[in-house]
Amino acid sequence: MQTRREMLTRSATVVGLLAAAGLLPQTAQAAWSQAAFEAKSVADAVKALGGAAPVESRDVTITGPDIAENGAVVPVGCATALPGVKRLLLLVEKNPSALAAVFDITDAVEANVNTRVKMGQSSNVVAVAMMSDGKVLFAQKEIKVTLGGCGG
Amino acid sequence: MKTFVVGMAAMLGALGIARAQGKSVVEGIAEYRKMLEDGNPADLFEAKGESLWKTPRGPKNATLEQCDLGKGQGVVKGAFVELPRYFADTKKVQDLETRLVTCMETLQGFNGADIAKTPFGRGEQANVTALATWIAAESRGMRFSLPQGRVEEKKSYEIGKRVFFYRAGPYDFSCATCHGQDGKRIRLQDLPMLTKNPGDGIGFAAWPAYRVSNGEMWSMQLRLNDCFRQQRLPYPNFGSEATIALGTYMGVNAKGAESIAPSIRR
Amino acid sequence: MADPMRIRAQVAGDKATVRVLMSHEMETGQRKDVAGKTIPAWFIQEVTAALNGKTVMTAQWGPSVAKNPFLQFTIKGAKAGDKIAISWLDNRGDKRTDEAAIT
Amino acid sequence: MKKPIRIVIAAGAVVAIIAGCATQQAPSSQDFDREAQAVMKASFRDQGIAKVDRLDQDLGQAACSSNKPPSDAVAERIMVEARASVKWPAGGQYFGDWREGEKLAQDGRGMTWTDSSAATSANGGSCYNCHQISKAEISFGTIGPSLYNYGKNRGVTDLGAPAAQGVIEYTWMKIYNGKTSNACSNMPRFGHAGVLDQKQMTDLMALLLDPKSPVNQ
Repeated sequence: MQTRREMLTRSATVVGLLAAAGLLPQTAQAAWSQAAFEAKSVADAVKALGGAAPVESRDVTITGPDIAENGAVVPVGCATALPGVKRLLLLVEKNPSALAAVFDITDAVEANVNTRVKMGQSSNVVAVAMMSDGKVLFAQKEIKVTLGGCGG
Repeated sequence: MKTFVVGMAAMLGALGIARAQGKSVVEGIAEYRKMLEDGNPADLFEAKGESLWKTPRGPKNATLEQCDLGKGQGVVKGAFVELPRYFADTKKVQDLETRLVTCMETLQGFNGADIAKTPFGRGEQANVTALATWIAAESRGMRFSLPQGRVEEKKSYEIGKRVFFYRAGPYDFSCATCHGQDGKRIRLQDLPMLTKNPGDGIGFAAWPAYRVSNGEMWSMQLRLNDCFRQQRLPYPNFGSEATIALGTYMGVNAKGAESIAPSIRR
Repeated sequence: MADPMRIRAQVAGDKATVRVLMSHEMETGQRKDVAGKTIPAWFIQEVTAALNGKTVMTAQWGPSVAKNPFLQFTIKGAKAGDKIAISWLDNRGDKRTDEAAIT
Repeated sequence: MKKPIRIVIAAGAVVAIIAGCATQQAPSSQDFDREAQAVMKASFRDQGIAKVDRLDQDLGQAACSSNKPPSDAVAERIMVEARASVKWPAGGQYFGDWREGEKLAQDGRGMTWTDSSAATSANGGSCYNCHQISKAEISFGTIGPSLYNYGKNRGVTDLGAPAAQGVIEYTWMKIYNGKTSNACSNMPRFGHAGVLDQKQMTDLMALLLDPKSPVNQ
């Protein structure tokens, strides 16, 4: 996707270069894909990010517990050994907005990220890999939640 | 907080099954808890606490580095596993948090009574929690050994024991109702048996702890405060003698238990 | 100002595993306070990771990332002493950058 | 404190003092008892519906406030007084709706300082906190005994049968005031303390005893 704003203040040179090239968004918020984060379904979120219809693939792995004691904090991870990964996505199917996180992968990092998400209820959690050849691959796992993490 | 029990029950009820993907629920939850241990957000509070200790603050613009936590001025390592203990300057048995407030008052010029009145998680009270988190972390892996050599320390234990067994309120609960027997649980929560050493990193040896359920750092004073809330008793004042005595009782009982504080709890 | 992050970066072979904890409410905008008023959304939207000043990964987050977020990833070709910097920017425009040396 | 401190409390001493029975006991222990009372009073304040008068103990609470059980005589007195306190359901209507009973059993709310009302309608029964009840609920506590198949195990097949009457009355007493059968029962006295009203208790009765309740499947 488009070049993202460089947030390190000491990288002023880089920022200057980006601005000169007309690649720097007007505001930081402009770089945030609002439509994708407002999408209600996994497919809509991927579409909003410019991806094709996702295809289930064994080459993508989703990690997480089978059961989460508390939906407020659910450890999840997304990985693939395939070359040419552009982006990794983590989504929670039954959350009010499905998309939780988007990671733009470079050659300098492995296509393997872990974070923690909130889950309102038991749901499929989906890991998506958007590839440089345009393919969109996904893996999913059901995580049961004993206590919802989005309420009071 | 109050929706916790209801919510948890409703969700588990909705699952309607005793096993999730081949593992028992208990095994599944143990796996979940294990996953959270690497990357305990208590680390954030620990870092904040260390910085608060070393940064000049308050009306006197002083650091806390001269604070005596019981092992001499400025000695932090090992202090946590010997508290509560008697302090000659205040002529009181103090727990970690009340001792910190004393130091914030004497060294930094804060008003201790104001801090005590501040709700948990706010203002200087949040700083006390962060400081306690760091100080506890500095004794991680050490074993509890509260001094009981002084009359005041023995008295604190005896009072604490009586507070522990004190039954009152609309539900007739005491601390002992839930924590006086081995191997019991509330819903799926294991209850530490606190009238003896409950084991390494269990009960008194696990707090302060990061609470996953609300994303808050809970000190021992707040842990006890919420126990009394759930006992349906009135509100224990911050640093009250009853809460400190309970700390002495649990801490002395935990003699030899390894401290894992700050831990992560559901 | 936001509290500092905790960054741990450890080398194993020619890779470094980076673990980051950030201090942030990550308020969803869907909860109500005791008075029944909606608590406004407040969450980290963008995260950048840089190795010795060069961006190696960026991320966009929504409000369903958990409070006090945790992030783990692996950098290739990193060695002890290299500097890893993490920055975040939230929907209010607050930001924070912290740096740590890989050990 | 000049006297040597006795760490070990003489058995029954605490209870005897509180119960007002003059017996010989270690003076230091008495001092601690008195002091602990004073410490409790000085350490708490009112918050919301939870006022400091909740610290006042009745006989049953005071006598069960140590690691030693009360004497047989005191225990007997507590149980006799508890039985006398029980109010029986109006018109002998012991049974409500087990579905409502299940909801109450699941509901752990009530009577804390974060609850806005102490009215019975704001309270649950907290039953699953301590008991297994219906088989479907896997998240149950173990402080109390399992109540799964409570009615079935006691041979209750017809709520109107004379043979069931004894179990029905016992169960009502247990919910109303558990001290009727165990002086230091861990269970809240739901009826006696005004935590649950008569209707709510009949719903719990149905949950436990109705042959149609999931508890008895």
